[in-house]
Amino acid sequence: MIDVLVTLGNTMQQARDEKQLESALDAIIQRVNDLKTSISSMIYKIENEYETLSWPTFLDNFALISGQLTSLSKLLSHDKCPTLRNLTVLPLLLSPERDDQLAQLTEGRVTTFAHDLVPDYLRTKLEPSAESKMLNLEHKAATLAYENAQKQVAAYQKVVSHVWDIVNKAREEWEVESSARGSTQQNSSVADTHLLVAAVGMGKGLKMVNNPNNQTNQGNSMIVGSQGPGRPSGPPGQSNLPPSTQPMTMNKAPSAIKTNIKSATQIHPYGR
Amino acid sequence: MERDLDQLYTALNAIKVLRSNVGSVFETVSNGLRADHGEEGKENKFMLELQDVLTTVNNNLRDVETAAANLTPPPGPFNLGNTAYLSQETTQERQALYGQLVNSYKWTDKIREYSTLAGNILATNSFNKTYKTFSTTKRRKTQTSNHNVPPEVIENLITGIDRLFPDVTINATRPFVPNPVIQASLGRVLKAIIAFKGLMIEWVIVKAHSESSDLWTESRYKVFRKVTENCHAAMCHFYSPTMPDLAVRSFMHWFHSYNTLFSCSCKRCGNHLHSNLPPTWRDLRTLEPYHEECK
Amino acid sequence: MTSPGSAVDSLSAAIKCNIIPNQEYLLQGSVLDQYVEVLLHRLRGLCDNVDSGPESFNDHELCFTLRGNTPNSSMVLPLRVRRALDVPDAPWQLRYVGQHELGDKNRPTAVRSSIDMACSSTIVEFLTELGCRVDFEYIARGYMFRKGRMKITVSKIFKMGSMASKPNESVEPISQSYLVELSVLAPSGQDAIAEDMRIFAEQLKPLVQLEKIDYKRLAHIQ
Amino acid sequence: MGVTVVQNFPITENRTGPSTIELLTKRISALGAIQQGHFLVDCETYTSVPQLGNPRTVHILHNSEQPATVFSILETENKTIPLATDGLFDLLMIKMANFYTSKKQTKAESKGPRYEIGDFLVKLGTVTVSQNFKGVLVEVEYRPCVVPAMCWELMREFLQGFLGSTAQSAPPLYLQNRMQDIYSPIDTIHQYLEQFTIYRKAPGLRT
Repeated sequence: MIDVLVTLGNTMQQARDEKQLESALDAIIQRVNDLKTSISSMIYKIENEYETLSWPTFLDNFALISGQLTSLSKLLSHDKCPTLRNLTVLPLLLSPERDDQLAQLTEGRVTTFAHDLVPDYLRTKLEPSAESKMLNLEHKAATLAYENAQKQVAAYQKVVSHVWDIVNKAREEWEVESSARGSTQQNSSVADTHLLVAAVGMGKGLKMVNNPNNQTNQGNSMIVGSQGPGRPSGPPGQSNLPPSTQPMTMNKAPSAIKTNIKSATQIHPYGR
Repeated sequence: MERDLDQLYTALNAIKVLRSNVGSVFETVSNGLRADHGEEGKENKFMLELQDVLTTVNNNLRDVETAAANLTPPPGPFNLGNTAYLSQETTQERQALYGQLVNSYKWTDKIREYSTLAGNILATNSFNKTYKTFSTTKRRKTQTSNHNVPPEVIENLITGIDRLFPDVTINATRPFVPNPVIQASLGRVLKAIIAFKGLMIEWVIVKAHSESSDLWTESRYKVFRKVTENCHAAMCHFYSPTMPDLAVRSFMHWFHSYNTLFSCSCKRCGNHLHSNLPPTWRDLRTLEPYHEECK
Repeated sequence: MTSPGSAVDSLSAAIKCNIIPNQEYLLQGSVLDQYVEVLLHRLRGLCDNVDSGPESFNDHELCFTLRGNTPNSSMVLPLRVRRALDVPDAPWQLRYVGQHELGDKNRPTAVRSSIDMACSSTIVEFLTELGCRVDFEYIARGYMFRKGRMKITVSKIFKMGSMASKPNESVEPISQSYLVELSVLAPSGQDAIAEDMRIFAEQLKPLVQLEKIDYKRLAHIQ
Repeated sequence: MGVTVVQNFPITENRTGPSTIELLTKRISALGAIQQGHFLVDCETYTSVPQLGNPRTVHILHNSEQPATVFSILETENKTIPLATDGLFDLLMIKMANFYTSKKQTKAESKGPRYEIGDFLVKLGTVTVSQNFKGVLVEVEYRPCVVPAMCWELMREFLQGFLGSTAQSAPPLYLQNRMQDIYSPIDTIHQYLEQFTIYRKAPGLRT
């Protein structure tokens, strides 16, 4: 981190500017420190509490870090923040000796401020090898024929637009699906629920009298049972059937059950 | 033939001599210079000795070669039977066959001897385990093995029994392929779980219908425990090594007589109960019911 | 060994200890036929009997009422008999189901008193001679799931067809939906289970809307 | 569950209930029986209220041999229907109080010691009807056998050896029509109900 041993190269700035820079740097350092502590605490958690760590807490931590990152980048792009790009970091003294203060500041990561480390830490430009590669490429691009370049660009554009189409289509599908999932009424219907519950609970639509197909009534004794439990006002006369006819209609009752009883008694509960 | 053998012996002898002399060559070489070679020219003396021995070996080798040349090669390959496979396992230790072969040979030899003796004794006493007599003068039937038979034979036997008695229903299960375990239900009286070993009845257990059909736990009712005991006795009684299917059939016939277990009274005392048990014994020949104490 | 107490004594002791499961906590809903596979799939993931798969059933339910000859509304006793058509040897089930209680809004489930018992197959003749009349009957086919003490049934309700003698044939479904029920049978006062049921029902949304349904209001709708 | 016979043991003039039980206990112990706990069979009878039409009677019986089961026998004019259910049926009967009412004074029960002797199970029951001593019931079960016709002779022999001349020579009335059927617990319940009905009708001790 570019937090220590910073010498400001531009002495031409006014005192006000300097003060502003000071406060901006303080703020940045604080944000960076926050970020550092939350990253280290997350690493600690992953290393030590991986058995008990739950996915939600892990995600919480992650959200914290990303929030800190956002706030850091906001801070950097803020108007009040001086353009750090215009400032230069200049190492004044290099020494191969161990620097305890530096070690303490960097939590033991950097112990010496020597010539072999400084270029890595204070680098603002690309590595020379990368730079030369860049140069090569730029050179190549410059020498390319115009038509060739045009052709390649066109091909590239084609590919990109194709991918774009695919992604768009996928998004559309996904949105349709999620909107479909959002509407509950498609999976169940309240009317059906009520119909089923009323049928099972109170026999609505199941009672034989209600059956439009009148042939079904023969062989059923349910004429008597037509009154639902919730409808006491049903015709009382029906249940006053003379005793002689009652068993008859009853015997006719669901003959299926009768036969079932017989077959069931043949199966002896203690049989082989 | 005689000549062949003689030549074989000569050749073998020649090999033996060759081997022993080769052995002495190695002995000489390994001993190296000895004290009896003296001080002077000991190397020369040793060389001479070695030469001597080597010459002997050479001579012997020649002998072997002539002897081998004299041998007539066998006309075809030897039929060694299963022992041919012995060559495929070369280490003696891992085979450990020789001892076993000798033992089993002795064993079969002894069995032969004892069984002839036993056969003689039993023949004089005329005690037969089955009521059939087999005249020894008749040409013997081909021996049927009774513990290693094809499953179809057992299957046929079981279905045969099933058809024989209308009130015995048989369910067969085969936990181990050739050896079925059958559950024979005798009317509404009892059920028997019978384990077969080939055509032999290996184990019988009698239980109430309501009890579990496993082969090992005995019935919780005294009467069925007693019947189980008697079934074991009958199983041994009917056992006949020469006619295994007849043994099973006669056992089932006897077993079938238990369908009157609760309803018949004892033939001797005329009572149903004796020490709170019905007549649990059935005579092996007449199938008449008796109490354990009355038979 | 002490002499056995009378059965009535032990029953009253059991009532006193409140160990008899006589309350049914109930939530009901439905799912359209074309989505039932999705629901079954989800239930398989949520419920206990994952490895054995859902248990299917094919039951015939007869609803009886016992009432006096005089038109007296208070003297009505509803009784239900259920038998498995696919397992003829299974015992039949006799059940008394009491009034539906919705309770206030804070109560997550409907509660009704319920006495549930196995019985022998003579039950239909017994009830008929006892003076009960068959009110209605139907066939429920579907699947049963378990999750702890909770029971989830997804069933298709069929009306008995014209041939009452052959309950397996000529039946017609009464709607294009499956009935979904979530229930627990527990001793009275164990309201904590209702909360568990609410959470479970929450997990089935929006596929199925499980809720307590007001029977009184239903009687007027049509 | 084996074939069971329930029969009354008459009490002679000079004996009381407990002394009769004692006599039987002595006899059965002499035969080698071992006591295995106690037993209880009780019976309560409910009758239908007039609003329900033709009169019906429901007998609810419990047997300690099948402690989780409630047996009910419904009697109408021309039919008798047995039913076996879980113990919760008692709760249902409470719900039915509007339709079926119990006559408290008819609550009958038979309780006493239970003996095992060989494969036989012997129960010596003291019968009370609404707390009044009514007589002695002897129940004998032969457990290995499930068909009454097969073992009736055998059981009669046992009963004679144990009860002497008072043993009945014919099977109980209820069993006579079912000699070839497979015996089940409800059959025992029927026999008890038969006996209890006689006890209830008898004014004093049954001899």
